[in-house]
Amino acid sequence: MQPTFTWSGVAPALPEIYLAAAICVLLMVEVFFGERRRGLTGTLTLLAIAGGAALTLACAQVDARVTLFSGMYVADPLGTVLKLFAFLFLALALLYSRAYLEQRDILRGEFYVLALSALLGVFVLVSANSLLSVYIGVELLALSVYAMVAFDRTSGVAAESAMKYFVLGAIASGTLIYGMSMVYGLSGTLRLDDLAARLTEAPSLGLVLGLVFIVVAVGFKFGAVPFHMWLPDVYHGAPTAVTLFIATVPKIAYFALAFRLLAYGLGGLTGSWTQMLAVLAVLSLVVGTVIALAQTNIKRLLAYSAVANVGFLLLGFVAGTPTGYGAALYYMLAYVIVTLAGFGVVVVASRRGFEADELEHYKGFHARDPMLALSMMVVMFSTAGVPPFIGFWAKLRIIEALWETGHLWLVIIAAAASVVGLFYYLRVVKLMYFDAVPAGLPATEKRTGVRFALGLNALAVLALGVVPNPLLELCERLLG
Amino acid sequence: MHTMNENVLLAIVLLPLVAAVVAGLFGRAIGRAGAHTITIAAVGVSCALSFYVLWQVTVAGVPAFDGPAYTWLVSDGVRMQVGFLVDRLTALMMAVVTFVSLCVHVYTIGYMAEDDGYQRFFSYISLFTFAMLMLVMSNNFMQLYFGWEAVGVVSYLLIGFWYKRPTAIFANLKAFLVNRVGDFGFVLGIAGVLYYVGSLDFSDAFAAAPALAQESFHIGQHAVPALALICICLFVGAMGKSAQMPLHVWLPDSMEGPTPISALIHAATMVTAGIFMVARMSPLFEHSEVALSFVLVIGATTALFMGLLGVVNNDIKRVVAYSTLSQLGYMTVALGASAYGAAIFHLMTHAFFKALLFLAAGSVIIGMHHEQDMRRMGGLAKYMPVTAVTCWIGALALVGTPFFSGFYSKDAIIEAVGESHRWGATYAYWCVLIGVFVTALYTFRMIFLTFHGPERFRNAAHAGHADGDAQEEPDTASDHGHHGEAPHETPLVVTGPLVALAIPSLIVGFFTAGPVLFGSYFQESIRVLEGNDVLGEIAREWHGPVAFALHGLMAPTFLLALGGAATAWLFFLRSPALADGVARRLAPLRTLLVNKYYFDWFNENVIAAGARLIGRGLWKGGDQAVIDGVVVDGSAAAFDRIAAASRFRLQSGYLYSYAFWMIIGLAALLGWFLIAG
Amino acid sequence: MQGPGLLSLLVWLPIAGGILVLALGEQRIGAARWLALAVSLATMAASVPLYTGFDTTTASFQFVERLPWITAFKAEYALGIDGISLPLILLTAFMTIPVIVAAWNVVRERPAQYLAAFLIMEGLMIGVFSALDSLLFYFFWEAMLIPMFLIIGIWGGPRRVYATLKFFLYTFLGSVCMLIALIYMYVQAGDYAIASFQRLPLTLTEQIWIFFAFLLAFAVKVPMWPVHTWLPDAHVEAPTGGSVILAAIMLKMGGYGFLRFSLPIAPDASRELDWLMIALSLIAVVYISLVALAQQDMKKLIAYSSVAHMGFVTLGTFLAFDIAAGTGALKGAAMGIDGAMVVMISHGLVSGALFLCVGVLYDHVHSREIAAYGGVINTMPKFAALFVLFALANTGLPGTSGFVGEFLVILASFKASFWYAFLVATILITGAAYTLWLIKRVVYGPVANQNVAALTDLNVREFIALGSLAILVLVLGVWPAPLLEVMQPTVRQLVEQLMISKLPG
Amino acid sequence: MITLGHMLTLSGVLFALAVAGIFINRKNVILLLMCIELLLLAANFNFIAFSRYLGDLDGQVFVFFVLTVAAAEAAIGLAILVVLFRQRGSINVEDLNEMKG
Repeated sequence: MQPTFTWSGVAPALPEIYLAAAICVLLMVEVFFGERRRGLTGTLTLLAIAGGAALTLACAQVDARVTLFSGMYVADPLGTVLKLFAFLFLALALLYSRAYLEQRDILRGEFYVLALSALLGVFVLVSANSLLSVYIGVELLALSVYAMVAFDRTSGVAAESAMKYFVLGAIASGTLIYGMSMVYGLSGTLRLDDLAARLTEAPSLGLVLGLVFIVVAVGFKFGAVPFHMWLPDVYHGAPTAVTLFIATVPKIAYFALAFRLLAYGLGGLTGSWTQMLAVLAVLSLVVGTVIALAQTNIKRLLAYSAVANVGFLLLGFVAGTPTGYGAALYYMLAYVIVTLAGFGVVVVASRRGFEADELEHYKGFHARDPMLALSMMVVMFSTAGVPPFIGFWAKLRIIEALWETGHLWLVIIAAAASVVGLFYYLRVVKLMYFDAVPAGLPATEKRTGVRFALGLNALAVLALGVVPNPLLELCERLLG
Repeated sequence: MHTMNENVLLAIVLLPLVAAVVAGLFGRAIGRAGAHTITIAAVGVSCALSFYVLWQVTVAGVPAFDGPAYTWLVSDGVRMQVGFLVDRLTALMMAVVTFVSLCVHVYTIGYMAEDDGYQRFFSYISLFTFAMLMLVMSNNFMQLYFGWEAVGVVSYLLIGFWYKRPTAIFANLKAFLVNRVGDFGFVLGIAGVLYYVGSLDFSDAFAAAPALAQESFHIGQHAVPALALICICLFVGAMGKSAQMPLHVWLPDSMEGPTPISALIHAATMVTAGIFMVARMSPLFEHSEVALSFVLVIGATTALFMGLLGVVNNDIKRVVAYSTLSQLGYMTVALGASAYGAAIFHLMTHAFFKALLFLAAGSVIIGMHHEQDMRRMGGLAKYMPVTAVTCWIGALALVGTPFFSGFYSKDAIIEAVGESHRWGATYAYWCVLIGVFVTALYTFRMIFLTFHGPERFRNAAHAGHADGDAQEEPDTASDHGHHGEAPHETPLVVTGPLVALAIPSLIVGFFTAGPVLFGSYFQESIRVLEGNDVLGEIAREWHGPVAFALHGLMAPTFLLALGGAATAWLFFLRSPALADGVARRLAPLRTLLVNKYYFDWFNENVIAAGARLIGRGLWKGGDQAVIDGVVVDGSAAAFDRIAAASRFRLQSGYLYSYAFWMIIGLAALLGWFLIAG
Repeated sequence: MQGPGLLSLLVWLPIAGGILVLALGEQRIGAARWLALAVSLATMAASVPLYTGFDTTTASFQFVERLPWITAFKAEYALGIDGISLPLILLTAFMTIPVIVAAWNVVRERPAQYLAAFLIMEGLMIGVFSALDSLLFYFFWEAMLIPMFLIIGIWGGPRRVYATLKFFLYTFLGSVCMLIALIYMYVQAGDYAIASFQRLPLTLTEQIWIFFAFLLAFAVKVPMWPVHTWLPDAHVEAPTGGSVILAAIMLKMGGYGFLRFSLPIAPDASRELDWLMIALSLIAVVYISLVALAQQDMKKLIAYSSVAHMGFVTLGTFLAFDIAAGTGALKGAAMGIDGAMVVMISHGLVSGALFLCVGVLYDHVHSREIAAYGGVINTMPKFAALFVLFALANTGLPGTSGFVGEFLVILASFKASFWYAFLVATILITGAAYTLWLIKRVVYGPVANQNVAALTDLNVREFIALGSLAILVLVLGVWPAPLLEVMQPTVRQLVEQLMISKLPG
Repeated sequence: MITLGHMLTLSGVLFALAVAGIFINRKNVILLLMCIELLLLAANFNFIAFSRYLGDLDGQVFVFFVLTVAAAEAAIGLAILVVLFRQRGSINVEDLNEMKG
């Protein structure tokens, strides 16, 4: 066939194209004005994000499913929504972390450039319709994130965690493409829709083994046990601003990865990969919950809580039904919204030369900064899955999906895990509200803009908990 | 008029309540005078009305009243109401209760004159009158239980009236708890009635009684006659209220309360609630031989053995209290012998002369500046003649001297028991006979020690007061600080009621014995089956009070009484040394009696202490050690330990171990699916 | 689809008020106090029409409101009341007032937040009692834990952290089990309406599982032996208001849950397992009463007495089957449930009042040890009178509300078995023992120490708080008819419902 | 005659070697980077083999991408390595355990 370039042939991919362009522009800006005008890049980035969001809306796919670039790229409602959320979350993350970066003299344009390229990776993944584009997306995202983790060149732990992340991540992407190669070899196509079409009859063993490699890679990206080892160290070691980013935006990409690759592309193998994910999910729930009990560093605590939450999220996929995927999507969005607020508080509470990352630092937090403490409490109760917060509905959704598919034991384990988990979330609240303030803690960030955004974020956690319908409806529509 | 006016009945009940509320809540506002005026007025009116009602049912021949006042609640088709059943039995009780209560009210003016809880006290006794009236006038079990508990709680408040006295607040707790043991049985009985009859109204229950006698009730495997179970349960309640062994322990201690209370509650009214209740329930009890035998034996035992205790006690009020116990035993025996009439009759006469004795004792106590120990009295007759004379009358009535009221009632009981052929009747008969001797013994011991013989109050009058009354009752102590002085006769408000009570104690028996005992006074209100009508038997030899009394002079009972009196005279007046000698010879018996058969010891050291011990064990062992220690905190600790232990094993920090785990995971999954195929 | 009405007002007015109080903050505490009082009074006033407008002839739900809430899984914002929930709502609306009055100037630390917490909780609790959609019910049920968690944790005593964590984890564990059951039934029924759960046919195995799931949730709340140990700690450490609400209302939610969920949804399982429930209830009555006897701490003692009295509730609730089996008719089966309901209301008033009394003492002497008192009556006659009254009510004295329910339950239990009646009636003795022994040691006797000597009698504020309760206790004891009249149709219908097996075939 | 089977076995062996290398080597981080390259090569080998076997170019295209990415990866890896060496003065794997638990 004769490839012909037409405008309509690329229009749906405008967001990505725009983003790539924006990255280049920002690089130039940084090179020419960066030294003189600190923060200029940051502002521009936020503008760029706003523009991008608008553009994405403009060329949004309402209900059509369009593939371009000879089937490498797909644009559909799910993609649009995920991209919009990605924009939103990134904007918030950058907003929260600005002061933090400033105080550590790492408020450099490269940071934003890296963040945006990571975002581009997210977008590619979200719209991937071929093993190749999946791989490209994964790597684009991963490489940018490695760099971000090591961004603070004065920090040893950051470098260490970056190295760990890098090596393990490389292994993961190795397994990923190894698995892809087998799938490709045994199915004869890289296109996900073709895969979905071809893998209908009982899968061959080789295919399943290839699947194992892919699932391992997916598990690693999510941070599912036993592929989670990087997660606590990276969350802990990376500058909190970066942790904030890692803990939120990429989750969208990972969801897309799991959905596009497993649920859609390899949908024919659902029977197999649900079993694998079930094991990973249970392990994640148990290990994440139990180990978190012993943590003394809030970043690590939230890291292990992330592991436990990943377990929950994966359970949504384990259900293997549209409801399950919808639940997983909702869970992912809810988790990211909550986590943004959580790490947001940690970031805002940190000052020059002081990382507010030990649990000790949160003793009597309520007395020091009621508003932040309140936000943190909301975060804790929400993650614990207590109504009236959004986290409750997320868990409810997952358990519904599991009940519908009759996974009694998974339901029980999930419930047990959330009960045990409650304990360490309550512990944080206890520190903030029931304990006395230790001396010598610096005041928290006072910039109204950030605090306002943070407050809105926390409020959203509550509001979406009291009126959960819109978001739930949305997820239903997209995947239900 | 041909019907009873419900409003009159309501007034009788409610007036004391209103008075109590006013005196209680606004005591400070209306002042002492206000308090006693309003309460006495209220009780006086309801007393007058009670006599009016009595006149109605007896003379005017107005039919008995049985109707609801208002519906308390309706649950599951069972309608529980507050209502009145006023027949001759009730009317008699109402009269007795209100009259005695009135006397006590008046008497209190003098007795509590210096007490700063004056208004509170009047409020309590009016409240008590209300509760008692609710009890006797009720026409259903719910209200009966209400009155039952209400008198209990008021007695709780009254015994603990001097709340600063450790002994008093111990006594009132004890009284309430022991009564609760009785109520425990009582409520089970009521539940049984509801279960079998389906209604709590007396009328329904009585109607169902004959049928009920055939029913049997399965507790576990073995069947129990339902009626017997119900009646015994109800009687357990009576044992509590009427202080029958072994639930008698609260009554002697309750003497910690002010004397009017001892008179009002523990002689005339509250303790007779049980007697009244059984008489009221006669239609039920009559159908259960088992229950009646039970009643008979318990009563007889109490009658004799409680009397014995009176012989060794030195506190004048406690002696009277023990005599009350023993007399209650007599009444119970009568009930057990189906001589309900005799029981009620004795109840009435006893109410008068026992209230008299208590008030006399109280009068003595006032005269002796709140001294209660008889060993520090003696020869008081010439200092307080009125008290002495009235007390003598009471005593003679108590021991059953012919022509005195007590004689008719008591003799009737003894003969009735003699006539009865019920199981246990023989035992009961001997008990009551010996009881007569014992009664005379302790009664005259009290009389002689108090009013006659050497005056022992001059020396060491203070010794008795070292027991700290001073700080327990600042008011009275401050006023009676002057000890060692000659005791004085008490004022009119005190002696007045004595006289007022002495007269009925003297004559009431003579005039009412005929109708109440052997006549058809009670008509339908008391039901006796053909075979059981012992009083009917005696009635054949009944030729009027005089003949009965003359015949009584010959009877063995009177001789026994004389014997008792003589012994008392010999030991306690003639030659006290002899008494000590006998006491020494019968040392073991004496210790047994002094320790009141070790009932209190048992209750305090076995039951109460045991319960506390078990409770502590369950608390420390069950709740704290097992449930909390092992399960709750235990599981939490376990999780922490697991977390702390596995933390560094899993996450060693070494890159290669991380990689290793990943590979293990990969290999495991691969292996799994290779094997699974 | 009826729009929002009175019930929504009752739920959201206190919550909004609470948020306002929070907004006023500690700086304008004076205004905050009055606002809080006004809101609680307004809520009480708003709850009166519920009673006056209540139709006692029908068992169906009244004042119903339905709004779509979550279309994704057909959960509705549905409120409504029947004879079971109405009294509890009135109780809730009333009890918040004394709490706020009692806290007036006693709570020094962050008073505005304290008051706000109680107002918000009031709204949530009313929500629990009026929710017709099980998900909405669960929503309120759980949300309520958060303010209580904070109340105990922030304003509590020395071991408050342990107590409040224990409280939260205990209840959360139970609740999660309930949630799982709810979701399971949703999957069967297709929506979350309680009514459709009650209609849902379930096999015996399913019912038994569901029953146990509910049992955990409700038994913890009630609390039943052996999951009661959170209560003494929570009560002891909680501030006065916390103890009051905890005892007066939160415990009732367990009993309410049994009546609203366990019995009608799993009638056959209830029939199968009523022996277990009865056994646990009797243990609660006997065992816990003995434990209460051994307490040295006033609040602990009252807490244990609460557990014992709630034993009456669970017993009365589950008597129906035995009675029906014994008498072969529904006759008398309802009496137990009537009794249970009355015990709940009465215990709400009495235990609340007792905790207020202890609070009054604690505010002056700052000790809950019984040994630290003695002869209080000498310095606080008014207080002593009320305290004794409530204590007697706690011992089930006729004429007080405490008597009505216990009497009914005992009568009903005799119909089931003599031994049930025998065991449960022991509380007449033990209950009197621990309560009046407490009175003897605290109220009566000579003045024990200078702390007691320094006590001053109730001020107007406290007197109003306690006096109003005293009046209610007496009125309810002398004339309980209206209360039972309200419950009658609902209870009857419930009992009939119980006797219809859900099992297929 | 070399069949697909041989190819796959070889790539499998390569993969195994790479993995083993990663967790057996406890000395030098650089070695890790090399192992990673090996890992990617194993995958590439597969792709090529399959693409030839299937007679379909996509696989080989994929390989080009992988190679490119590998290059970028190496770059980043070395950059991190440099930072790490600046901070710790060592690139010994054993020293990378400040964060654990």
